Amino acid sequence: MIIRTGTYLDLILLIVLVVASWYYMNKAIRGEKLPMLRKIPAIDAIVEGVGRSIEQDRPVHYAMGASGGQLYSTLVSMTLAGIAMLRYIAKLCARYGARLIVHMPYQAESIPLIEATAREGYLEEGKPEMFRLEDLRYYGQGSLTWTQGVTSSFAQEGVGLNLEVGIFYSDCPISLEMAKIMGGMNVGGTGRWIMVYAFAMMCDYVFLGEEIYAAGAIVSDNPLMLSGIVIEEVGKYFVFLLLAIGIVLAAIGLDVGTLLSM
Amino acid sequence: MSFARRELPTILLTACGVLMLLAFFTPFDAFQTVKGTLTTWTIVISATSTWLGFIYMGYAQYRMLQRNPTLAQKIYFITPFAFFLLFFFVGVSFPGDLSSPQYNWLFQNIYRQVGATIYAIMFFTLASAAYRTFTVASIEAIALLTGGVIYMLRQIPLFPYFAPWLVPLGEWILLVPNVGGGRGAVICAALAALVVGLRTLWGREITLVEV
Amino acid sequence: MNFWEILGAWVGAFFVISVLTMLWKDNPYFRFGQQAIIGATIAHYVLFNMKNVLNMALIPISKGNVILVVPLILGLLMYTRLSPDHAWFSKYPTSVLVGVGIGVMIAGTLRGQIIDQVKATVVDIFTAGTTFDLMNGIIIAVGTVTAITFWLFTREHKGALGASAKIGRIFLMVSLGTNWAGEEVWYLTQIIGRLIFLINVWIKGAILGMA
Amino acid sequence: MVEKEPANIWIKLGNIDYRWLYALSFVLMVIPILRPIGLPTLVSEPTKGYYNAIVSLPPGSVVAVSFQGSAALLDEQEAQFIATWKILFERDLKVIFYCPSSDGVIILNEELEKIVKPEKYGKVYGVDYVRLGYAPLGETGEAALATNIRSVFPTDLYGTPLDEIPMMKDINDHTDIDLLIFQHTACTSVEWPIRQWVVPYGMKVITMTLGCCGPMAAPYYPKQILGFLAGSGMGTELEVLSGHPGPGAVMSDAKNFGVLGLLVFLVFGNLSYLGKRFGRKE
Repeated sequence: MIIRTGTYLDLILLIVLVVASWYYMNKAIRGEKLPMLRKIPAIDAIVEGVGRSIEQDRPVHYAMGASGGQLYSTLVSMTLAGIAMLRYIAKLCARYGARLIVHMPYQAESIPLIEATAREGYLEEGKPEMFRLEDLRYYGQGSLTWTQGVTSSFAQEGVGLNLEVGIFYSDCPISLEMAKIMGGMNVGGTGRWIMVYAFAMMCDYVFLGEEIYAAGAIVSDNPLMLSGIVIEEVGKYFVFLLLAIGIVLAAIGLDVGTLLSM
Repeated sequence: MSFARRELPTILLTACGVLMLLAFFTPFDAFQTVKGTLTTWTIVISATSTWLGFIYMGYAQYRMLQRNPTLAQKIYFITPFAFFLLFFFVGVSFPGDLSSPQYNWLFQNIYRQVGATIYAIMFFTLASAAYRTFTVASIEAIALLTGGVIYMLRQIPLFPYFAPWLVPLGEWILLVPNVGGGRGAVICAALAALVVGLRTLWGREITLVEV
Repeated sequence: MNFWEILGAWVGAFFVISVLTMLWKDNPYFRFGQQAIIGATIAHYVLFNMKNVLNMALIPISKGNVILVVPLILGLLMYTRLSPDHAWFSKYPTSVLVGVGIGVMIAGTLRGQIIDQVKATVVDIFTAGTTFDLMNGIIIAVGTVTAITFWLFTREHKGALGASAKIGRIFLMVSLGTNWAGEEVWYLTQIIGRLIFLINVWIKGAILGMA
Repeated sequence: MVEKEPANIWIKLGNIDYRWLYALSFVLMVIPILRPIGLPTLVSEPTKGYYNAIVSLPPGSVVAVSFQGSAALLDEQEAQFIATWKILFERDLKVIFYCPSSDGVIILNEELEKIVKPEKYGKVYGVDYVRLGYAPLGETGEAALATNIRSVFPTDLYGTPLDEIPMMKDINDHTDIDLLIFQHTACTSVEWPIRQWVVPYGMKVITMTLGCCGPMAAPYYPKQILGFLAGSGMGTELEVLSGHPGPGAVMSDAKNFGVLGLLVFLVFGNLSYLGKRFGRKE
């Protein structure tokens, strides 16, 4: 056999997504209209937060998580979502003239990508001279040193908007709560469901779970990225279909557990 | 030039991704070998790049000192380098390197001890967040409050002693509504991650292409 | 307690208390501890990775496994980021890492986070032994489906979809509350563990010599 | 003053400085550490099952302990460990310890040499208990162990071949073992002994794990596993049940107290919300 047993269903799901990607991305390239997207309030809140930071003369803080630079793990997509948001916030800060402090994750291999993205954001707005390398902060390995560093930075340099999007473990509750206590405005989210509660409880505006990916696409304002949300939707309907088929087959007495393990 | 700057890295990325997928979907040994090699490579690449963090940390600290050259700032500036050197030299100069008792002493008493304290701080931050948000303000907030308080009380020894029903109720909340909601969340996040992954393999993820 | 144990308790206590003062407010003692920990953790990170480079690249290369020069060079290319003119070279190692990462991610996500979740939802309903189990299975399925509808972006949440998304939101909130409670009690154990260290090991043992 | 502006109380109640909450929790936690109180604990069914599985063993039975301790997570489990070792040593049982994690060897060493001290119970190394040391087992390793201990551990921790250890002469696979105590710190690992020991051989298994993993173990009780301990709370229960007070008692007291400050503030927060809301309506 060419296909390993036990991966048939995986392959079918993958093919569904590939076909959907191909169809909708071509549609986007041709400039055809995509279905309308539901508003995510947290996106507007980012602009508001940047404005607030300028009014109060405080910096904007951006973080992808103490361990948010995972480029070669199963969480790589979340890193990319964080990078997409970094580009957006860098652009906003360049446009309105706010100071941006980026708290980098401990994975040193992600630093070139982070620096390039932040620089690119400033460049796109035509203000590359505003980019300050010393505002990329690095704290070493472990969520403790990272949260300590972030808190210390909040206390000394002030915190206007604190935007946190990416991979978060036990590092987010402290940094979010400290920003809140020091009078900052929190916006953020993570795709790791187990930590979403911290964002839901501590943020003024939250990206619930998957919304970080959708938000990354919406702020990019690029039709190709936006088409991704529609492609996901196809995946969700496929999941509904799979559930329905599974229930029907189980109801007529087939061993669905084995069937779905194919 | 543009090809080497833009297209070639994308081609490299796609090739690596497709090879990994072939190793997953097909039973051929050749792909398994390639997968093993690539996995080793990623570890070597990331391990080689570790000094970057040190460089960026040093630069940020140096600029902070430049802007604010007080005595206190000078002490703050020297401290990380002093501790870096302490750990580094203890780590390389005793027999057994990182497993030497000397390094282990440093590791246990500074790194681990302090690492555990993070969780301690977390207790307090989660408590103050609950004070702020666990109100009966809306049906969603009530759901949050109920799930949180019941499952918390179930885990504190004293409360089940006086109210034994907390145990099955707490467990039910954890295993039924929590699993239901959490499962939907996991599926959606996974689909979104897959779409981002496919787009990147396709060379269409603008976040990476344009940089 | 011998000398090193007593010193260890003092050093540990020094840093634990330094971290805990963060809850009160920013202060020089906290900042000193924070700067020291940065140096220590970077050193630890660098040391471990240098050991990896040595064991996984340099030693095999010296034994004739020359192909490992490639990832080593790719890793070194990361440092071109420091020179603005050559920064684009760092796209190559990044591409390899992301490519492999996406391969790993797709392979791991399809089964574990999507198909297995669907399977568990169906199987729970049909293997239920009692009416209670059956009811729980159905509640989980409802939670899963409604939670997914909450994340449908291309339709306005009105009518049936609106109601479903609303129910999904309640499931999600219960799940968030439960996650909070699980973590809160776990952190409570940790803070008590630190306090036991400070009181029993540091104060009673190292200061009062009672241990 | 206060009577004139009732709304102010509600607002104040909702805006107390968090540091009061922190300070209150601190004080409440420190009290029981300085002076343990011994608040009552309900002994749950899985803990009883766990305890009974050990005490119901006939004299001379062989118990294998898979000990995957993790130093960073010790606070959560130490009470379970120490109580279990004491129960094992005070009975006429033969105990085999092996560690699928390197931390496990160090923790076990500390606990056996400094706290429990088997010789106090008249137990002799090599006759009444054996330590096999560390091997990165994983699920396949646990399976291999069930069929042939010597294939995984040819020698004990100190390098003595198993055949030269009196107790191990007749012990080599699952048929010679009467009970497996499986300790794990990854929640899904609970399935390993079930797949490798219970399903194929119908072995008796009990498990020890973290509090957060308890719900994952619960579905297997009491059919596949006879009992389980999850978290320091159930460690305390075992201490109570077996009459060996230990670190769990202090931990439980401090937990009971530590959470009170938070509960008080939750009530404040809600009173403030309700007060503000109904204050506005009037």
